[in-house]
Amino acid sequence: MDFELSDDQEALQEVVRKLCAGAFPMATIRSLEDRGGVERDLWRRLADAGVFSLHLPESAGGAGLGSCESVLVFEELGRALVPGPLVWTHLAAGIVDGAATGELVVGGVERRGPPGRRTPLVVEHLAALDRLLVLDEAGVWEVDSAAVAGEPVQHPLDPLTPVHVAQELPGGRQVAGPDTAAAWRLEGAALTSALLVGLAGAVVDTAVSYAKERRQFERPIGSFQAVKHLLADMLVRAEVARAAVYAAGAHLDDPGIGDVHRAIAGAKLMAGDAALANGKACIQVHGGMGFTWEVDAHLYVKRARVLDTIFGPVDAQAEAMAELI
Amino acid sequence: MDFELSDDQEALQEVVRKLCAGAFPMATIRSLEDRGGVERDLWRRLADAGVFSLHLPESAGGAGLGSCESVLVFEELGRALVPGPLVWTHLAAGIVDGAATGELVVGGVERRGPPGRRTPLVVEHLAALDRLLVLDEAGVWEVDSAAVAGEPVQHPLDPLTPVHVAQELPGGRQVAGPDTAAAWRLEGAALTSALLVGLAGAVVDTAVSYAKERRQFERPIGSFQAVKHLLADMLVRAEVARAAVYAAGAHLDDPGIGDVHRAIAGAKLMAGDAALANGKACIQVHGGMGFTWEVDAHLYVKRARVLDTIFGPVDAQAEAMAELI
Amino acid sequence: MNLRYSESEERFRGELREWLDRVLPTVGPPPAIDDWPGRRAYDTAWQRMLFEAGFAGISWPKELGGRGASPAEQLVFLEETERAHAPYVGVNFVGLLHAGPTLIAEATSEQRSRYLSPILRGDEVWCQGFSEPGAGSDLAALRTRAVRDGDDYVVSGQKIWTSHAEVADFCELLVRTDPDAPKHRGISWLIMPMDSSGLEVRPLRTIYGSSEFSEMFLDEVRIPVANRVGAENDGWRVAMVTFSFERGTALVSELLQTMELLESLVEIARSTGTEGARPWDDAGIRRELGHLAADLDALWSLTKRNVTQASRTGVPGVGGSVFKLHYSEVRHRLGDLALRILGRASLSFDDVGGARSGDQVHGWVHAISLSIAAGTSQIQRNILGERVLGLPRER
Amino acid sequence: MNLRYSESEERFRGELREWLDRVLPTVGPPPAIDDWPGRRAYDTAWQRMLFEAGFAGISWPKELGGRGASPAEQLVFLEETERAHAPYVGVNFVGLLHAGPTLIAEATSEQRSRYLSPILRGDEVWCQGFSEPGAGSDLAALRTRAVRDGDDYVVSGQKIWTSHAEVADFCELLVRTDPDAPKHRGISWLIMPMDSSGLEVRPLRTIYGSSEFSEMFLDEVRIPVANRVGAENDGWRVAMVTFSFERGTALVSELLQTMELLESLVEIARSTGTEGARPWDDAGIRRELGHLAADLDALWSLTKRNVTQASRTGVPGVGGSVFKLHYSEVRHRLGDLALRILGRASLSFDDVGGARSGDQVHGWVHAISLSIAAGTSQIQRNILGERVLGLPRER
Repeated sequence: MDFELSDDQEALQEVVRKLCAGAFPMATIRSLEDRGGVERDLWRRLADAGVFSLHLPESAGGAGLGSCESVLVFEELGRALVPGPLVWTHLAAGIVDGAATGELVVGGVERRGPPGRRTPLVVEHLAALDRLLVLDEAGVWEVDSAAVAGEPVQHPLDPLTPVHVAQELPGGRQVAGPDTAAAWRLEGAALTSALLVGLAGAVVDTAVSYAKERRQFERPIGSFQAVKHLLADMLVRAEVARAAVYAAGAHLDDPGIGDVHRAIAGAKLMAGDAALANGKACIQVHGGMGFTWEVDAHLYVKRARVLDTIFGPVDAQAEAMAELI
Repeated sequence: MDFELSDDQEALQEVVRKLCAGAFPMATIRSLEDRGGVERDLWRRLADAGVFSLHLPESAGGAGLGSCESVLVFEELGRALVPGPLVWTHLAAGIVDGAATGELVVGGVERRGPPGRRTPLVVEHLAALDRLLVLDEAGVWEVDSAAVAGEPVQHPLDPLTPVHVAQELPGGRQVAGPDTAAAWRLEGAALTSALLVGLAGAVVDTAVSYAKERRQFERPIGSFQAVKHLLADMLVRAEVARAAVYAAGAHLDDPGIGDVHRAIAGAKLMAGDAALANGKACIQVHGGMGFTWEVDAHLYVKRARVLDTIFGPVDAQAEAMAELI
Repeated sequence: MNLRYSESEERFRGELREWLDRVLPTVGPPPAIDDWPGRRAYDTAWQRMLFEAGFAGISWPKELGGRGASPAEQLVFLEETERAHAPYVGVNFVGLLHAGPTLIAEATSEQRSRYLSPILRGDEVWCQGFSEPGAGSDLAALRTRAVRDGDDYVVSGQKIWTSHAEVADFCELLVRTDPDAPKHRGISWLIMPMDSSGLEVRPLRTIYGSSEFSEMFLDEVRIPVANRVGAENDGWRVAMVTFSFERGTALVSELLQTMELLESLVEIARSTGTEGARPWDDAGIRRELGHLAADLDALWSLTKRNVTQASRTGVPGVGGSVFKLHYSEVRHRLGDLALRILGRASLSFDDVGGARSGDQVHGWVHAISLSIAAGTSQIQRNILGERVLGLPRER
Repeated sequence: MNLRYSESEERFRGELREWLDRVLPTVGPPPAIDDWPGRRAYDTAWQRMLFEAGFAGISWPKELGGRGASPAEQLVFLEETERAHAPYVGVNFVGLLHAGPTLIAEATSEQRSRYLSPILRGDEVWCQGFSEPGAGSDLAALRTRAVRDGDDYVVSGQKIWTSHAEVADFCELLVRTDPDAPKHRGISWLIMPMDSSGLEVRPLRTIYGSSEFSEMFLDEVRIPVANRVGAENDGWRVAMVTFSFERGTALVSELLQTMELLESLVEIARSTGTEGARPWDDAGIRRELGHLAADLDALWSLTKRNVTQASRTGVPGVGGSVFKLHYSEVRHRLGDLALRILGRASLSFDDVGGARSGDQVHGWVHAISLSIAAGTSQIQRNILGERVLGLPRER
């Protein structure tokens, strides 16, 4: 039992952190607001760094890594606020040609309930997609994203996550069965929880820096207990959630150590809670400045809301946990 | 519209406050711990002051007052931590001879569910009672309290509220029908919410006094934001809940001003929340001393828990509110 | 302790309701949220209608053109206009509810007769220039400098969070006139014409993505000394008149809207999802909705207590901080619950799938501003702790 | 990043499990909670059994009679003893987990050879004399005075929150040896025999209604200078060795009990109430239970991270404060939920109606102590804010 990063894992984390710092500095992220969040050159840089092919065997051009590693990678992507259908393209690698290499941008959506009784589907990044995957009880379906009759939303919650609303989807080609769908739900939830915990940690850093610099009443605001304790609570949420998310990765790699469903439901729940609460707290620490578009604080909490709705929100995961006690 | 105490109401409040200070100083309350919480002489002093006959017409020896007034009186009783089946005896006045005058100590219990499917009943103060009233869907029943086969609980949660557990109750005499039962549920909830809001306010005072006196790190602990803000939140809870409780009294007196069911459900909910949260916060402010039996802080939160279970706990009231939106 | 409105209060209600029933059908739909000239025209036209019917400045004294209504009647006014979905105070907010009351309390009779009537008539619009980028919670640390030069002050600095600046005629401006005095003692309160040269207004985009507020950049703006309200360096006290009001009852009409927002959310919870799996079928969700209703009802009762206390004492009490703290917290809970109920529909500020989801998403963002604007929740807790509970100040 | 125990760790588990299976049937039921001599006898007998089987002091170095187990093996030990419902460390807590480790780190070899072995064998019981009525969160403000007189210190003062004092042989005592030095610099760490004259122990009743703790009144108690551990006036540093441990892993075995408490609550939620109206039929209650399970699982994972970090660096990290803050909050939520589920059965510390409700009510009270004892949640947040996040101290 050694539940910390190995040297290799630390090196991987460092590589991804550098990739994000180089390809996705905050100025670049902000510039993507007006470009739909996804930019093909940058997407290919992610692919070239191996972000989408982490799990593929080396013989298929991948890195042959496990979920502990993919969780670490996605944590860094979340921390850097990298937008786009990262999780879906990663899941698609090995099933949809061109996903792993970044030639295609592959998005996805979960479909619930019986045909005819479904509520409208909200599809992210539709305009930027080459393929849309649909996950339902029966399996995974590949849909021509250009054929989707979706209404673009004029004002998406997250400026980096444009969405369309589609009443129905065109029939697609089945690319995987229910077992894969079930496995994707687990892995999708684990990777999304990693993005969320990355966000939750990023805002601790952001808020702490601000609290050290910003002065009010002739003191840095971080010296006030009210602010200090807000920040301490943020740290606690991020650290506790990170432990849960890393454990989810470890369970995916080695199901013998415990109940993988429980580990992942717990991770998604804890990471969602942490990212949502920390995102709000980060704005609160920034005071009025946090309410301006120009300051980045709002982007984190908005992304956290988006990610919470993917692969099971907090409420659904809590219900799932209850059944597993 | 004039939603503050009238001169008469202020005078009444003052009278009850003095009664409590005289008959129920904290030393007396503490001395009742080993005497089952109810002491007949003190009970009669409450009756003599008119506490149980507030609503009775003056011709029947009562004060002919409304619910605005009884809410004020019960708030003071709650603030002073006066133990015993105050609400039940007050409800019983006019129906059970001797209740209004304090000759009898009348308790009560709510019975839910169909016969044979009922869970054990927890009865408060059984040993001190002369009569036990049972409230159910069909009405109000009077039971000879001496005939109740109840097991005394060795360690009650609230040392001032001894309880017995009874599997079933002896058949009783019906003393009122379903309409009275329904009215009692409303008035019982309103008066209990008044006791709760009294508690919620009392612990603000207690905690604030302590925070001004107690020094740590060469400063009164109340000068630390962490403590100060805890106390401010306590004040907010008490003030908001008080407004709801007074409104419940006003609605009972004048149903024309709005939905009395909603006003009372809201009051019981807000007062329960405030008393429970403030009770815990009061102990937290006292630190280790708050965890000692000797310091009074624990008595408030324990009483709050007892009162929350009477006439609909917070959860049930929230459900009731939802149906009334 | 009486929640029943008096006969005269009910008479006022009847009169107002009748008028609203008559005129509202003649009022068109509001302009788009970013159509500032349109909004000015719409809001001031409504103000003119109120004025002509005798409902303008209902809390203002009669001798200054107001209605001199009691606080209870002001509540009735808010209840009725909200119930009838009348236009909001909109761009007239600062004039009617901030600057106007300050002028009434502190201005010279010349100043009053120049400025008050145009506010009531909807002829002139005001904005507020208090906050600065470096002076948020610590407002008294403001650094916009005013240097006396003959009959003018020459003012340079930067202001933020100015609402309606694009369409305002005047600005209530706080400036530092004595940089050497302790920070609360060197401030003055000025009336700045918005067409002054040296003044630049830039829209400030908020996290909604829209520009409800502006920044103002002042570069040697000349403001006549005659435009000062109150004594030189006494502006902090003058401003506090407005402030206790802001913390007092400014959120009341919002509270009524929040009750509607909750009802709308209940409707969404009842009508979305599939049968047996609607959010409303979930006891936990129902309880959270019920809990929020209880909180809002309690805040409405608290408002009536605050109003009664204000009537009796003549000044708004500390109830304002109590209200604001709890109201902010309730709005956070409501916003979070709404987004959980909406699920994927929460990814859009626009309505999705026929449900009125957009209001809920906007409401979620609004909650974030509530615990910050007009004194953060942290500042409000300090106020309650120190001024009400008498706890010692920090060293 | 590996949650699988190594072969040697699993071998240790197997060995321990086999031994527990063999000996536990021979261990009788624990004595009543207020039977102190009985509890001492029971707990020390169990300690003796552990010692003879080679499981005593599993974290202590081998050369001092311990097992020298790795932190991971310590976790395995806690997992297995908890799973098997073995007796708790009980009255041996201070000796094994506080005083012992301090002596190992700071004592002279004479002191070690005198005191360590009897702790491991269950021959001698220790208690802790740190807190004072006036020195709670601000422990360094302690005022119990020790005045040097020849080869003795003469000690007078008052201590509080001493557990097991009635049955202890020695006390790890913090005293002030230099009243003129800054408060952290004038403290010394002494070994006080509990049969010293001038020492009076009085039971301290807690809000459970029972007396888990005592107060100690010291009136010119003579303690040999030879009983001092570490240098004179260096006792604060000596005590901190113990403290970081207390915040580090002392709550771990509790966490495992809390998981059982949650399972027991789920059982109550499933079995009480009437069909279709059981607490478990309520989606909101189910979610709250599920949420708590996620929190506890996460804390267990956090523990493994903390343990790994401690193994790698040799000292417990800040994970202890993170753990304690979140664990306290979770226990508050669990306690409140439990009492809501119990309803009227929550009015009793004893079981009601056949359900194991008493544990839940005790758990609710226990939560109240968790956010206070061993550093209030407020103090923990200061520690995290200043030592981990590097925020400036208050002035």
